[in-house]
Amino acid sequence: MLSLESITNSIHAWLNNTFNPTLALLLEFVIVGTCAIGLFTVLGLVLVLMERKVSAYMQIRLGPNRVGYGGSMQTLADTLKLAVKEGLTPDGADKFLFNLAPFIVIIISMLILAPIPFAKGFQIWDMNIGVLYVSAVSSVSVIGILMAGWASNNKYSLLGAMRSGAQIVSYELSAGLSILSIIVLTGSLKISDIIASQENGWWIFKGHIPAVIAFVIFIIAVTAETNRAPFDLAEAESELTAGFHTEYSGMKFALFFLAEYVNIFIACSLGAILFLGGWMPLHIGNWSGFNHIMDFIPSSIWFISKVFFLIFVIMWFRWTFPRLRVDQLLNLEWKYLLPISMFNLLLMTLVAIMGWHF
Amino acid sequence: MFLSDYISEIFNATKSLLKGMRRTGYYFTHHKQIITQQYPDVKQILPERFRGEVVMTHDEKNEHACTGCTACELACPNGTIKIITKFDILPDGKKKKAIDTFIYHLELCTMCNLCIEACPTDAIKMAQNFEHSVYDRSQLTKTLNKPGSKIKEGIE
Amino acid sequence: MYRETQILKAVPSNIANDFDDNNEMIINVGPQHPSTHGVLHLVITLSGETIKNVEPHLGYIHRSIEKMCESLSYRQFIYVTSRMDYLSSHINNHGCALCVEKGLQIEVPARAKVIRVLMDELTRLASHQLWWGAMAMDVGALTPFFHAFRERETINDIMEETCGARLTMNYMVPGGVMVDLHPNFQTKTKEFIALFKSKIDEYDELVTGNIIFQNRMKDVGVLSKEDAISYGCTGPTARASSVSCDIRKLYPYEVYNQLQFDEVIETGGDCYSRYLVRMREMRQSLSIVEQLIDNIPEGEFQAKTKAVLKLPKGEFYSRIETARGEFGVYIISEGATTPYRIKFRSPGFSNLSALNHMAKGYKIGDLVAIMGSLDLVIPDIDR
Amino acid sequence: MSNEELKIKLSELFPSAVFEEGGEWLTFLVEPTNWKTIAQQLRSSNDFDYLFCVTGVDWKTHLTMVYHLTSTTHRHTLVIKSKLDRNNPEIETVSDIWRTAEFHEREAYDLFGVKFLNHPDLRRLFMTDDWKGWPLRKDYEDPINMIKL
Repeated sequence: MLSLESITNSIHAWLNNTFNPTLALLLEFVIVGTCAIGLFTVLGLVLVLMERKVSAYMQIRLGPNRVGYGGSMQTLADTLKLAVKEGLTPDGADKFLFNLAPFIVIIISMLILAPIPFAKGFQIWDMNIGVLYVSAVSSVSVIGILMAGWASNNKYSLLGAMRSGAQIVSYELSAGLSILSIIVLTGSLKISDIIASQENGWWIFKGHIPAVIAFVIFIIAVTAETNRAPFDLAEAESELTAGFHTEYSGMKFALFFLAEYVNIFIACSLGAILFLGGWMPLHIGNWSGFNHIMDFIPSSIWFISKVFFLIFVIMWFRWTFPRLRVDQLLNLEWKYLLPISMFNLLLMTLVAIMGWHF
Repeated sequence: MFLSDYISEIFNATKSLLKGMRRTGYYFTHHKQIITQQYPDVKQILPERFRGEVVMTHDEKNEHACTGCTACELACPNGTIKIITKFDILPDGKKKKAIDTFIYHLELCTMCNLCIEACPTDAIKMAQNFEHSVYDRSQLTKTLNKPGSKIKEGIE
Repeated sequence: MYRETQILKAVPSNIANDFDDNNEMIINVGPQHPSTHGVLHLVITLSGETIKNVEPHLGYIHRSIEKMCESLSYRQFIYVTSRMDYLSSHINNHGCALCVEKGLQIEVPARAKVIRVLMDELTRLASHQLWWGAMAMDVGALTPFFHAFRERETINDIMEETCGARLTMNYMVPGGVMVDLHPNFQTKTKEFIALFKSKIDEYDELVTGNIIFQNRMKDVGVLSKEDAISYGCTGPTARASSVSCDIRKLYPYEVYNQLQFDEVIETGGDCYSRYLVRMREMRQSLSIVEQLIDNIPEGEFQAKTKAVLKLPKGEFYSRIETARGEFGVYIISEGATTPYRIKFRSPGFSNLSALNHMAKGYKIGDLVAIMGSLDLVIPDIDR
Repeated sequence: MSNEELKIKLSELFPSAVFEEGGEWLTFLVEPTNWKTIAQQLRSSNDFDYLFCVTGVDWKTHLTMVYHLTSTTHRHTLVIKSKLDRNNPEIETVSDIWRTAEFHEREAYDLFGVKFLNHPDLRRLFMTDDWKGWPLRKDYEDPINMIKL
């Protein structure tokens, strides 16, 4: 893969030279928007295929293997099928909210794509409150889920949505606290600053045990926040058939589905940025020879491989563990994750003040 | 004491979860364990006792062993088999009972093997065919004796 | 106490109207629901997520097998019973054959007895394996289902080779078994024993020890010993509540009295105990198969019987231990070729009647776990 | 306890008891009107705590309810039979003594039309609520759903 930062810079320079600044900015908007939507679909397709393959191998199956080479076109075919399916709206549903809900969910997950750096300098918007922005906007998606659950006029959907509400709101806490413990070290919410601070080593290595604990808690919390098994109580197919999206069909269902996978991608990329150095290559202290070799691998590959590793871990969870019950889910958050992450934040602050980190 | 219990609880819980992940991780990396059969491409050879459908055995001279005794028809719990008999005129002028048509309703058959057990001359047997789907239900009603076939010599 | 359920009501205008005065909500679980394992329909009353009442509605797959059997001869009716509890169809057939043999006083040859017990235990293993996968799937772990099917498939292959079918075998006939064992049977079964011994430890690793699974199962759906007896529960459901009810031990049939095995009893009465009973039963069944596989006596596999069976006038009851509990066959004969009245006492029916008692006060997620631990097979309940 | 011992014991308890011979287990014939009190005594004095089979039989002239009882402590088994009028079959429920009877009695009501007095929830179990007739009776015919071969 080419190094992406030079491409963006050259496009920017070319646009500014050819058109007047307003038009150039407008064109950049269009290009970025198209790229974001394109990325969105590609991500959805790739991740669904990955999930199906990972689950298949864990379940001693082959998984999709008929459409395309090794089943690579299977998800494309499925999307086509979903696109031509009839999108039913139940009779008793609140039609406006029912049709709005999937778009809210998907718009929110698209919004969070903005501050994610896919490579060195390849970022839509490097805002100064990047991490805060991601965690703030991602918590809005619960509104879409609640809306879908209520508007469906279905008891299963309602139960699923209410569960999801309780779940996302509470797991937001420990996710936020574990993000904070890294912010304590970096002293900045800006994503480019966070990545730059990891040039001589990733925070998961530099931050001693508190960073590892924060990482584990973060992974658990985002698994819960994205409604993934073992925390998939909002959809819990053996209890609530399909939870909040029971009544959705066709493309509206596909939007929920897509949003789920993009949310996983974003959550994992946040994890990669905070703990695994984002696009930063693996650098170990002052081994200049080793560091130099690592620099040869393009930054985009570093980023994508880290993110996909984390996604794999989350998928690994899903295909191994049973689902928690709703009260156990909240117990886990309030009795275990929250106290531990608070204590951990305290410890991390101590580490930061005393300068014990590398 | 509370704190040590709390920590050991978390430790044991994590350990049990990691155990499970090791198991799925093992299968994720060991692709030789995969048991999927690519069905229409690779067909499994079914054992000779597999009960797929009732067929009547005919030899190369187009002769079968069915005397038309209707033992199978009586043994069948669902009325799957219907035998229509006729009377052949033998060369010496005597009449002999023989089958005209052996009708077999595959759509009613439960493959219970009772007709095969009942048959005194082993005229019918179970075939290993299991792909029975057709577009029209009437195709499932089969005539088992081939056209022009007749009973073997020496079977009463 | 009992309320009219709302299943037949036409399209409800708004869910808000479905809440009654106590803020309770009525929800239909099934007949098309992923965790009811078929067409069971439960009308549950919820207060929030807590279950107030569970009311099973049966009959979606009721075929009136009892009525059907009244017009079938004693040879023919056996195959119908494999359509009841299809997971332990062999044992059902065995129960019917036992009842007919009891009426006709047929002495079954020693070889047939051993073959029957072997097949019963293999069926029990297959049934428990499927249950294990389905149980794990009910609580949300999807992978164990496929792992369970891998071993079950081996048993099915063995069955297929000898009996000719994979699920509804119809291998039992009055007086023995239909055909002799396949020559490969012994080697294949020994291979299976060796395979399953290693895999059952994997089962434990993957599911039993898992902390989430244990928390989901422990102290959920508690059934006390008195209630288990009063509700007529049998099989692993009752044995988990420390009721000794294994027909194989109490009223031994065939060669069970010559075998070394334990009646598995747990004392907890909760879902986890029921889980453990079945897991331990698998090991017991494996040991029974192991004891018998090298000791199959030579001889006839079927006693000589008349072509048309006629049971003497009277009543005959036979009991047998299926994978789900006690299966009873009650034949009333008037001396004809067909039974006058036949009653199948199915284990699932009684076990299901305890569901309301067990599930009250637990969460909706627990209901799924309880149903899974009861190991319901709906055709067995509806008959 | 063997059948003979059980018979002696029950004769002491119920002097007017009628027994039927010949079966595998001791068969005790009861009047439908006495059944509830007898059931309570059986449950309390003889530890018949486990009702494993309840069914009806249509004898064309009358109906019979058959109860199979056993004890989980002494392991003795008793069969109870009760003759009912075919046109108006009524018997006391025992679902408060053995909880399992609740479902079994609903089944018997559904398929034989036996009315169990004081049953807490006597409704059709398998058939739909508006089903006509009692399917397991010998004279039952369902021209619509009959399968003809």
